[in-house]
Amino acid sequence: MRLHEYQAKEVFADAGIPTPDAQLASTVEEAVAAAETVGYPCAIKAQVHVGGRGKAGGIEIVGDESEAREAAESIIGMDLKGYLVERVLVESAVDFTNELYVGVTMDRGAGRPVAMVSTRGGVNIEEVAASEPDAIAREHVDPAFGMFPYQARKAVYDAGVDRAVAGDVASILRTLYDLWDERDGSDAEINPLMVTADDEVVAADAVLNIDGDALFRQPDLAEMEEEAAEDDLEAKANEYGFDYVRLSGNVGIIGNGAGLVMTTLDLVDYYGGEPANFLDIGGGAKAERVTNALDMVFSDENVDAVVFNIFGGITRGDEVATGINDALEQFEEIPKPVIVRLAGTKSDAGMEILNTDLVQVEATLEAAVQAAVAAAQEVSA
Amino acid sequence: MRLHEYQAKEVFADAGIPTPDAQLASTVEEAVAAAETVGYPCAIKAQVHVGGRGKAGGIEIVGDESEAREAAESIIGMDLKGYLVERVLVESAVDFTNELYVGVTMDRGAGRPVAMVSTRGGVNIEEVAASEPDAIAREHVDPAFGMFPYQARKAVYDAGVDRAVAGDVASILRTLYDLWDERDGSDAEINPLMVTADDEVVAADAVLNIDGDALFRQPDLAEMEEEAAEDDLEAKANEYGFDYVRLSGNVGIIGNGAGLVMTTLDLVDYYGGEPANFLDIGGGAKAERVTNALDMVFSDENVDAVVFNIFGGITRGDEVATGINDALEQFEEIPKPVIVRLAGTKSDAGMEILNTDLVQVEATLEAAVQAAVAAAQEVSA
Amino acid sequence: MSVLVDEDTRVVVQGITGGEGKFHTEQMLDYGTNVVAGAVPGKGGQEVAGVPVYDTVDRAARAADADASVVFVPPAFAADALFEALDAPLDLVVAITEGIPTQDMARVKRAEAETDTHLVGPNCPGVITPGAAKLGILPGNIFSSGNVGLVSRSGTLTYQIVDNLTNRGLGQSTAIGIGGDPIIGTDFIDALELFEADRDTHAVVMCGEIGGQDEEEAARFIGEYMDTPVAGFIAGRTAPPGKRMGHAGAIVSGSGTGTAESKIDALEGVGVPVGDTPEEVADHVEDVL
Amino acid sequence: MSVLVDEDTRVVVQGITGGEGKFHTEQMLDYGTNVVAGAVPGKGGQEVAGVPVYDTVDRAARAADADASVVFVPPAFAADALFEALDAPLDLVVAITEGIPTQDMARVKRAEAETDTHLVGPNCPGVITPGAAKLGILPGNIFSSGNVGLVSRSGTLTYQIVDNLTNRGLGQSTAIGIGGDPIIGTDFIDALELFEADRDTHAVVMCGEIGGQDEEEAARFIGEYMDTPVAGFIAGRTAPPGKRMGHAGAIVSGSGTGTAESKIDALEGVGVPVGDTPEEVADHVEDVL
Repeated sequence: MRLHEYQAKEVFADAGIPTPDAQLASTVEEAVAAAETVGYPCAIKAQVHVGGRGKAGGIEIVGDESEAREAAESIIGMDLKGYLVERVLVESAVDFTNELYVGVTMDRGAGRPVAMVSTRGGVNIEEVAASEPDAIAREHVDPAFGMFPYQARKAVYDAGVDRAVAGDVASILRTLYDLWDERDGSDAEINPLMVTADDEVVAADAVLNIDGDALFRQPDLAEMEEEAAEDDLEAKANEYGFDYVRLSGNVGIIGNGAGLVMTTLDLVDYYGGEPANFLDIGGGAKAERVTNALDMVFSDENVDAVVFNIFGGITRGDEVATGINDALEQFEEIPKPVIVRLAGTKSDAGMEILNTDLVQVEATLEAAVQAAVAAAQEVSA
Repeated sequence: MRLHEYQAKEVFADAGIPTPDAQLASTVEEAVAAAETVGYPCAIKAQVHVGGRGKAGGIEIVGDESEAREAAESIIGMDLKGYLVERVLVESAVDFTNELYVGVTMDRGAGRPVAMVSTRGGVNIEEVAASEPDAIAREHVDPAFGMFPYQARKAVYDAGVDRAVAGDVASILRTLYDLWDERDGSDAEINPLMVTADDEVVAADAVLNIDGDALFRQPDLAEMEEEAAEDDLEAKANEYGFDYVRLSGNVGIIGNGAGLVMTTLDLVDYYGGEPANFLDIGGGAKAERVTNALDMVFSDENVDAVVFNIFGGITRGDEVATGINDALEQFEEIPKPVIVRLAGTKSDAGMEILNTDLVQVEATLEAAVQAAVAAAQEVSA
Repeated sequence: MSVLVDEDTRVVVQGITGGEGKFHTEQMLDYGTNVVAGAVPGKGGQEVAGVPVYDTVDRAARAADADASVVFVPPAFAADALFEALDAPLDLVVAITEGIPTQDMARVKRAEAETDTHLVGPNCPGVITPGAAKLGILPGNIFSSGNVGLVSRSGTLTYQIVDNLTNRGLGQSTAIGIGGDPIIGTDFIDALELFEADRDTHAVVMCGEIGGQDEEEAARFIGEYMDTPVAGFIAGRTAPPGKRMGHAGAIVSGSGTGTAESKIDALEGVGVPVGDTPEEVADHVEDVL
Repeated sequence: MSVLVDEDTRVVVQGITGGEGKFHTEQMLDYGTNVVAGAVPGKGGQEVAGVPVYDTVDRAARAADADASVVFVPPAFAADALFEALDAPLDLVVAITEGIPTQDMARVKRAEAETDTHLVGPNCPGVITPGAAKLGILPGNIFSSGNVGLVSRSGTLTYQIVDNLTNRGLGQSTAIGIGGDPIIGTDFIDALELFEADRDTHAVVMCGEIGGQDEEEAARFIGEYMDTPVAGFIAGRTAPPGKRMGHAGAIVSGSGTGTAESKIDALEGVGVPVGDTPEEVADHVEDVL
C-alpha cells in the first residue's frame, strides 16, 4: 500500500525528520492561499501515485501569486499518466547545494532489510543503481538486532557524504530505518534529501510504502489508503477481495492460484491471444465468489471471451460449477462466451452440474485456452 | 539502584499491569485518610529497601480506622532492620485465592535474560529455587529478538498456572519483560501476583531494580533514587563517587581496584584483624580524591587504623602521595595511624614525597596489612 | 526413498482447532499421515479428529515424540508459531498460512538460519511424499508414487503439472511447495540439494515464476552441482512490470529484474529444458528420464 | 609463543581522540605495540600520536590491515563500538570501557557468539604479551617475558600478582584481564583453553573473585581437560552477602552462591593450589613449574 507524499511526510516529520513547511490543497484558491502562507518560492506538487511527476508536469516551482495560481490551475484536475490529480502539496522550496538519497527496503534475496545512501539524489535511483552500483552505499541490517548506529554512519561515510552533514544524515537514516521497521514499511525513501548552504538537511520528497499484509497492525496508516478511483474495475476487485490486474487484451481470465492464473495468461499469449486481465479467486472459493468474478470480467468492455480455469485443491469443482451456473442463468443472453475447464477436487461432480447450454467445457488447460482464444478472435473479428 | 515498592508499582501500572488502589503517606494522619479513601480492609506497608518486611512488622492489614491509626503509628518512624520508615503505602487488600510469582532477571551465567513463573508466590522465591527448583518455570530470552509471546505462554503453562488466568499471566509476564528491557532493569518481580476468586490478576507487590550503569538513559528513574539516609558514610561515598561498603571491623582500608581492595580486606582478616570497610578510589585518582578517601575513613568512628594500598597502573604513586600528605597535614595530630604501601607507576617518586612523620610506609602488601592490623589492635587495646 | 517426509514423520498441527486446521488434519489423516498432536494455546486437553491438543508446541512434541509441524495459525500470530516450532525444535516446519507480514518473515528466517530445521513456506501448499504422508493442503489423489521430484513456488500450478506427470505414469518421489512469498524458508536450491542427494529421485521438475532472483541462482546451482536432470517451467511471461501477480513475491520490478525471460534464459543456459506449457514439461521429463 | 597477541598484532584504537584513548595509545606505542590506526566517527583524517584516524572501524581496519582493536569509547556508545568491531571483523577486540549497561553487553555477547572474534572485557585492563605488545592499560614495566600464563577478573590485583611473579623471576607468556563485569566476552575457560594449547605456557595463574559461577565452571574444565598446571587466587573471602564489592559482577547473592569458599573448594578439588596471599600464589607457581 502506497502513501501519498504528503502522508509519508507527516509520518516522517512525526518521527523527527526535517521536512519543508507545506500545506495540502484541493482547489486553486486553497493552493494560492497555501502558497501565501508557506511563502515564495514554493513548489506545487501533484499528489498522485506516479513516479516522475516532475517530468510529467505534475510539479512546478512558483515565485509569486500569479505563478502559483497558474500552476495550481494547470495541475489540479490534470490527468497525470492516467491518474486524476485531486490534491496538491504546496511546499516551501528548499535552496539546496546538494541532493542526497537515503532509503530502506527489504532485500528479498538476502532476506534482510537494506539501508542505502547515495550522493546522487534527485534522480531516479534505480537508474543510478543500474549504471553506477558503487554510487550507492548499502548496509544490510540484522532484523533481530535492528540497525546499529555504526551502520548508519558507515553507510553515510561510504557514500561520501560531506563530513559537515554526515552526523545529521546518519541520524536521519536511523530514524528512517526505525520507522520503516515500526510501521511495517516495504520501502521508505527520501529522494532528494536536500543539503542547504548552511548545512541543514531537509527531506524534500518522501516515499513510504506499507506491507499490505501488515495493515492490520497499522490502523492509522490503513486509514490513509484510498480507493483506486482511476479504475472502476480495480476498485471492484478490491471490494470483492480478488487479486486482479487489468491488461490490454480481449481474453478474460479467471482461475484459482496465482501461478496457475499466470500460466493461463501465458498460454493465451502462447496460442496467439491477448490476455485482458489477471483474476485470482483464491483458494476455497464458494459459488458467490465465482459469480462475482464472472460479473467483474463481463463488465470489462475489452473482454470478448472468458476462460475459467480451476484446478481444485481446497477449491471444489461442484461449488465452482454452481457459481458459474448462477452467474450465467441471470442473463437472457450470455454476454460473452465462457470456456470452462475444471480439474482436481470434485471436478467430475462439477462437470455434471455445469449447464453446457451456457458454457463450453474443455477437458484440458491447453484446449480451454485455445478455445477461448478462438472465441475471442471470432467475436472481435 | 532499587526502587521502592510504590515507585515500581507506578512504573508497572503505567505499562498496563494491574495494581491495587493505593496511596502513599508519610504521616499517621495521611495514612488514615488514605485508608479511608482506598477502603477497608487495606494494607499499610513500610516503604524501605528491606526484604521480609511482613515478618519484621513492616506490613499490617487493617479493617477499620482505629486499626489503621494504630498500624500507621507503629510503622511510620519505626526502625526496620536498620532502616528508618519514612513512608507507607496504604493499599486496598486483595481477596485472593492464589499467589503466583513472575520475575525477569539477567542470568549472568547464560549471558541472557531469564523470565520465571511459579505458582509458589507470596514466599521467598530464592528459598523455593533452592528447595524445589522445578517449581519455577524458566524461559531464557534471546536478547537480540526479545521475548516471543510463545515463551511467556510456555513459562506460564509449564509452571502449572490455572488455565483460567494463563492468558492474563502470560500477558503480564510479557509486559514485565518489555519494561525490564526498556527500563534497563536488573531485576523485575511481582511476588505475589494475586489471583482473585473471579480470576482477576493483581500485582500485590512490585520489585524493580535498575542497572546503575544505565541510569544515564533512564532519567526519570534516576530521579527516583534517594540518598541512603540511614548511613551517613554511604551517602558521603556516593557523593565522592567511591565504591564503598561499610563493615563491622576496625581496620580502615583504602585501595585502587576492586580486586586489590578485596584482597586487602582478605589479608587483614588473614592476619587476624577485622576490616572496617571496602573503599575503592578507582583508577587514575588524583590527590583530591585521595584526600576525600582518607577523610571518609577517618570519620568512621569504628576505625582504629588505616591501610592505604595502591598498585599504580593508571594511578600514579606521586599523585597519591601528595593526596595523603595534603590530607594529613591539615591535622595537628593524626587522628588514626595510617600505613601506606605504594607500588607500580611512579611509586618511587611517591615514596620520596610521602611525609614519613605522618604515615608509616611499608614495601609490600603483606607487611602493610600486618602493620595496620597491629596498629589497630594497639589503639583498641 | 523421498525427501523431508516419509511414513515415519510424526506431525503436530499448529492451529488444529481452527476451521482450516481441523479440515486439513482430517485430510492428512485420511491420506495416512501420522498426525500425532495438535498445539493451540488455551486448548490443551481437547481432541480434534481424535488427535490430542496441547497448549504449547514443546508439550505436543514431547508428549507425541513429533518431529514436524504444519502451521495453520492466522497471519497475525503465525510468526510467533514459527518461532515456537523452531525452538521446540522440530526437523520440519511447513507453514501454510498466507499473508504473514514480510518483516515478520525476515525475523523468522533469521532465527531459522541458526537451527537445523527445514522451514517450508509460508503461503505454500505443503510437502507430500505420495503414498507415505502429506503435510499441508495438497489434494492427495492427483499424486502418484515414483521418482520425479518436484519443487514449486505455486500451489495450483503444482497440481496442474503433477496431474500432467501422473497422467503420463510419471510418479513423484516428493513434491515441495516452497510458496510464493518474498521471504521463504526452504528455497529452490535447498530443495534441489535434497533431491540431488536422494537416490530415488531420478529427475526434478522446478516450477518457478516471475519475481526475485531465486530461479537464476537455482540455475547456477544446477549448472555447478547437479547430476540429476532437471526440467523447468516459469509462470508469468506475460506479466507487465510493477504489477503484483497475486503472490506477494511475483512482481517484475521497475528496473526489469525478475522477468520470466531472465529466468528461462538462466535455466536453458545450464541445459535445463523449460516447457512452454505444463504438458511440455511432462514431455521434457520423459525425455530426461 | 603466546596467546591472543604478539609482535605482529595490528591494532586499531577505537576512541583514540579522547583523553584516555590518546594517553594509552602513546603508552602502547612506547611499549612497542603496532598501533596502526584509530577510529572515531567524524574525526577521520586527523592524526593522534602519529597514528591516522578514520571515521569507521571498517575503514581503519582495511586501510591499515588491522586484526585487533582496543576500545576506549565511553559507556553510552561502547556497545555500538563493539558491534562495529565484531562486524569489521577483527580477530581480537579488547574493551577497556567501564560501566557499559549489562543489557547492552548481553546483546554484544549474543552477537559475538556468531563470530570468530575474541572479545576481551569490558571493564578490563587488557591483554599483554610481555616484550611483544600490550593492548590496554596495563603498566608494561612490571611484566617480564616467560612461560606463566595469567588470567584475571581484576586489574590492579593482576598487577600485584604479576609483580610477585616477576620479582621471583617467573616471567609471563601472556596476561589476560577478562574484567569484573557480570557479562564478559572471553571467560576463564576460553583463556584456559588458549593457554592449554600454547606450547610456551608451562603454568597458568587464574585469579578469580566472588560472584557468579565462572570459577567453579573453570575448575571443572581444568579437572577434565587441562594438563598444564594451574595455581589460583580468589579475592573476596571476607565479603558479606548482598554487597557489591566494586565490580558489578563481584557480589555474593543472598542465596549464598558466588562465595569465595565455593570457588576455592572447587579449585582445590581439582588439584589447583589456591594461595591465601599473592605471595603464596608465586610460591605455588614455583612448585608446579
